[in-house]
Amino acid sequence: MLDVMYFAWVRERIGLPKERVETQAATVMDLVDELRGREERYAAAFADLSALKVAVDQELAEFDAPLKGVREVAFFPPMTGG
Amino acid sequence: MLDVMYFAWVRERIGLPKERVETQAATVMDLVDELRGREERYAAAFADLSALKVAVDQELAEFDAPLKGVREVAFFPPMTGG
Amino acid sequence: MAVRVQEEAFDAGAELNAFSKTGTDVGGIVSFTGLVRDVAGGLDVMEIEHYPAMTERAIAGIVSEAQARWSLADVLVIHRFGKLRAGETIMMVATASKHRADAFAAADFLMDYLKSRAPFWKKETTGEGAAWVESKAEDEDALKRW
Amino acid sequence: MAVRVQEEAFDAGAELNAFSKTGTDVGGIVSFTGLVRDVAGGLDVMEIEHYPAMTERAIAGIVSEAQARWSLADVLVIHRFGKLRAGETIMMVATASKHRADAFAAADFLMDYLKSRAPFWKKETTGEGAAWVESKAEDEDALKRW
Repeated sequence: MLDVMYFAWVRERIGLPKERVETQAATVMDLVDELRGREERYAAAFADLSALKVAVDQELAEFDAPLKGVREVAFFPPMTGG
Repeated sequence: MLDVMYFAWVRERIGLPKERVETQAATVMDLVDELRGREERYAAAFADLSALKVAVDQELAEFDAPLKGVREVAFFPPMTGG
Repeated sequence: MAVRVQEEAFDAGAELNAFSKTGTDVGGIVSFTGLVRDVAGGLDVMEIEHYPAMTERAIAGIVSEAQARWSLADVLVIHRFGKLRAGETIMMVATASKHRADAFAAADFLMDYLKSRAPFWKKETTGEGAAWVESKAEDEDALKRW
Repeated sequence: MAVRVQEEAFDAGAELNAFSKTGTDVGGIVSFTGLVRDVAGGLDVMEIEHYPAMTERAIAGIVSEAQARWSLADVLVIHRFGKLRAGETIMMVATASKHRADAFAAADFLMDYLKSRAPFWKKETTGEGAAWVESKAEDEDALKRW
């Protein structure tokens, strides 16, 4: 079980900020592929991964990061702080 | 007639902040040579010109700057503002 | 070192004055204050979303990196989230150092990293609708300076 | 643009806040505050001498140069003279710009030039006597960055 979080337009496109996902995905990319297969709104949100960033357990990570032992994955567009 | 001004340790070494000088000096360097010839305290203040800066009419200048038409010359060590 | 992530407005001048009482071996303090700019058409509101579980930790990591690179007596970061209007203060960074070069470099570095590596997202609403502020290639490029 | 050369203390935070109300096209404000550092043996007093007829003009020239190089909405320079104690604020520079890079570069530039080209001289008095602060080769070298 993973907590999956969405921020900014990813959250808006998918329509929720957070969900619990039952998955055996080995990497972030595997998780993305599972989510894409669910519904059109997920496919739309994950259409262009170059426009997205991912954090694994609250640390920025790459899409090939492993999910073993991970509790929280977050997807969002590039940050615009400052 | 020139107003000659001294700041920081140049002022302290010469013993006054400002004086009117009657001179025909053509350049700042000529003026320095005249002042050096006056008294030991001037010679001491102008002993090492690499430790001094000069302003002509309130603008930083070089020691070979001409004095024609000039009203005020100031001598001082490198600035330490900020 | 202090990091504050908050919804409430803050008084940048009062923060600067408090931060400046940081010890007698400090020769210079650099501050950066980020303000909400108005946009074409008139900004109704800027809404800043963030990732609470990650934000303070990400900022603290950036501050630690700055402290490792430069000699800093103290660092302050305040960043707001929620709804802001044009002219309001979004955030502030301050660095205190014995020598000005360290304070300047560290503040500049902190801003570059907060811009692209702290989990905040800005959405601007004008009379023409709402749009998420897009990150700029130049902001990502700025990180390569360090 | 404002340049003030004064003997009286000033409130850097209040100045920053007043300066920050500079218009709605300003996205970032950088400030530098210079403080009197304590020295080995304990500083009794720092005395700052300046060249009144030249000072404001020299600073205005430096500010004009910064305005020519970067896109600045506003610039503030305040520099004190007279007697100061450890911890007191000597001077402050603030720059306002649409984008942070201009504000940072201009403030850094202004400090480098004020340090070596504005006619101020500092004298420190401690229990061991009085000495003029010497300019540093690195301060002159810093000008070559620009």
